[in-house]
Amino acid sequence: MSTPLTREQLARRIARAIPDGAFVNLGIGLPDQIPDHIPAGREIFLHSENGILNMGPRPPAGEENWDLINAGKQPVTLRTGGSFFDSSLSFAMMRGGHLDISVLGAFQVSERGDLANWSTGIGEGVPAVGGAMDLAVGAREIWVMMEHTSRHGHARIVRDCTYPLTARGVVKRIFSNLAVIAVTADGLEVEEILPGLSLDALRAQTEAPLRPGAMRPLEG
Amino acid sequence: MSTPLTREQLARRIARAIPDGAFVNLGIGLPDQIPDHIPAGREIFLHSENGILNMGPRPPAGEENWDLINAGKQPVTLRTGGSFFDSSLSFAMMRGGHLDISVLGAFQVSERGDLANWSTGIGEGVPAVGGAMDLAVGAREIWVMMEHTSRHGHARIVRDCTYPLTARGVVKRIFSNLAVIAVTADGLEVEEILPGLSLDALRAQTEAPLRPGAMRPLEG
Amino acid sequence: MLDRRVADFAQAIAGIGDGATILLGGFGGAGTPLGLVAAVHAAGLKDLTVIANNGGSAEPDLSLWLAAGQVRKLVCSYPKSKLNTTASFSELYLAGKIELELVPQGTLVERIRCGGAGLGGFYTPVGAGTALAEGKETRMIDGREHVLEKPIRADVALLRARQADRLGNLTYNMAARNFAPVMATAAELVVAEVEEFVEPGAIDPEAVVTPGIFVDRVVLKGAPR
Amino acid sequence: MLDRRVADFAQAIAGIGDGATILLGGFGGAGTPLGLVAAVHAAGLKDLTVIANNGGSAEPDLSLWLAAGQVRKLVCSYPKSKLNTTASFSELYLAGKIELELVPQGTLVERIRCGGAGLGGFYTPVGAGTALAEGKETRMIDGREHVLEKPIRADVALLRARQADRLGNLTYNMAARNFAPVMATAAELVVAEVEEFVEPGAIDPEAVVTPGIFVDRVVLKGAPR
Repeated sequence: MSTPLTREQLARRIARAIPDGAFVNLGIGLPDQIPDHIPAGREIFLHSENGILNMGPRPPAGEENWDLINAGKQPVTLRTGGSFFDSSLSFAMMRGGHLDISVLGAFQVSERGDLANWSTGIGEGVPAVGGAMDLAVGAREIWVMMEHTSRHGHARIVRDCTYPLTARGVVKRIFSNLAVIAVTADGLEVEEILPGLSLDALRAQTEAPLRPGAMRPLEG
Repeated sequence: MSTPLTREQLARRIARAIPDGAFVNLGIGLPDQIPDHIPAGREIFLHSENGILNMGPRPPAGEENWDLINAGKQPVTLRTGGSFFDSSLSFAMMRGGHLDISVLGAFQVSERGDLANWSTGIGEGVPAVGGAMDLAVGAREIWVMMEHTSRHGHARIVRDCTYPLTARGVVKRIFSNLAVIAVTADGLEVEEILPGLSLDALRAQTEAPLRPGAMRPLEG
Repeated sequence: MLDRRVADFAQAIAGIGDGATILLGGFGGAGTPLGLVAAVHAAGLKDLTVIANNGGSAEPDLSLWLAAGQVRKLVCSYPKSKLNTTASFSELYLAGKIELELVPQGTLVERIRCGGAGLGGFYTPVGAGTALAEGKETRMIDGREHVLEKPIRADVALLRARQADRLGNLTYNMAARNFAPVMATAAELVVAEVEEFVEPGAIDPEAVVTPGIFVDRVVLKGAPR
Repeated sequence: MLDRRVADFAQAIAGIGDGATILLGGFGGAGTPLGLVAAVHAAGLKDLTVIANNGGSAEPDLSLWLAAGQVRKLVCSYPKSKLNTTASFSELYLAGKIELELVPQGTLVERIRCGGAGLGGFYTPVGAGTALAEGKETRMIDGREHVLEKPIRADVALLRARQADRLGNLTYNMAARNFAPVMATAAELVVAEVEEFVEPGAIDPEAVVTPGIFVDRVVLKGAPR
């Protein structure tokens, strides 16, 4: 069996899935790495919810401008043809369905596409939501990028989220380090699976029922 | 008795009442003439609901720009320090209470400050409201500029508007060709009256009850 | 490479069908996309629902569609015009040949913004207690009556702008801006007729009014019909 | 002659009292008006309700007020910060010394816009079915659950901008724009700390982001404290 995808391989897999010309918002955390892997010749437009469209990579050291940061508060650049706007228009872009894809990290995804990615529940200290709920409701397609199971080996693809919900029924596709899974009206369908990993072995690490779909080999 | 104010004199009276530095929207029709009479040295900022702040006078013939028109679709100019914005922000300025004064024409005003200025009722043909209702609800002070009675001699300051309402309880002050009347919690109060015109004679042309207030002479 | 530019008006309006709901930019003549209006007229599209601030004038604007009987319903704040000449909105309306939904101007633009911003509705004090609130849900908020207004979205937005780059970033010309930036957010297909094409980056990123994400096609004002 | 410019930070914050509700601009460090924050800190204002996207960091930002016990309540989307150092929001919150109203970021800015635009509330799909909608009225609209959200207005807005003229027209600097143009519409007293004063007309009328009608005072970033 192949080893599970590294984070970099997973970022590369997702980068390949983003079509040319797409407007995309990448959540804070894991999805950060995706832009480094966009295939050559493909033009992707990155949105940042603090009011940037066509965001570019981090500038070289010493050239940071702290008025030009992304939603994770890291310095970025603006690509030619980019624009700045206020938070109101920025969130109108999301909620209004103007973004093609949003790629988010997650703690849990349910078989119906419910998403839990903002809080691990009561007792964790200070709650904070940022733009997580807005993003989850807004883009035309919500993709989740996550490790298939938690650090402690618990399933993250579940029948019902036990963590506080971010939004109900929004996730369209899950990219994990073991599989690519589509959320359909009939439940979860395995589109890609790690070469050499059996469907039963994948099911053993997944709480929600999985149906075999295309079952193509997952490549990083 | 002095003759009733001409339209020009009425415009001059209102122009004097607008404080220095005020942000003002002037309705289409009678209020159009007010800017010509702003006292020297006073700076007034005119708002036009189609997205202009600090609007200037009509340009000389031959210099009209048909992308720079006022709400009455007449060519205007932009004064130094003016700005353009979309209709959404323009109406937010109104409804949000950011304009100091709006001076509107009217068919009728009630003793409680109800305003009827957009329609003379069913059977008049095609209805049209434009920004009338937005303006009537929005500015901090709504002033009405009108002839005291209709062309047919009917009272326009009434107990209850018989024409379709524009907004309820919004008018603060009525400037007519006979008097300046404040709308107070206790009803209508005559602040200024045409020299030589008795309160009883004014009452005879007014359906709503009038209380004497300062009763200063009305001067054009 | 993303390129929103199209070469002629036929391409600019391609795919718009009979029965379409169209957001039409402009306040009076300022901001009306006359080339796009002419193209839709020439295409003979029928049964249109048009959302626009005005009801057409003596110009070859919405009046063209009205005269040709292309419009089923108008959603509008000010359908009257002193400049109406032939087969005007007034004639059609009084003859019962067109439906009218009259909306206060600020409520009209706010309803379009509401649609474009993915919201479900809003409460406004404008119109409360008037004939234009009849049949609408109302609610007292902080002692003041408010009317519940619903979002407006459309199949198409036809707009006029000043500059566009290939990404669809737009600027406008003075008071011709009016409804356009909001209408650009609220339609499935957004087409702008522009005075000038510029290179990406030529518009200051701080001065882009409509970011290209909202725009599908841009066509030069002088392009072939 | 209208002149919004004030000479120092004491004048900039004059009249703000204990118990004030303050809209504080900025997203992370971008757009936080550090001079105004320092002035409010130095003035020792107490019992403040602060509406801001973030809860302060290691910078001399909102953290200053939090450490000095000046804040009674925070309305915020992201109060946590990895950069929190001393007497952070987290400490106060976990000790029960501060009240928190957590609001999704897009809903936060929309509520402020709603207040500034004179509307009574709006329905949004964001937050529906989550803990942040608990206790809020909901409604099905087109088959989708929506939450009723209320407008936010404040006594004061403290903002950072790039350029200002004497009329209060403002431009911003890149992503430091964020909440400021909306916050400028929703407070009784709007104060902007700016990098530069310019003559009226120096800012392109098409590129004014916040028209001066919304602004009460502007102060230079480097003005005397």
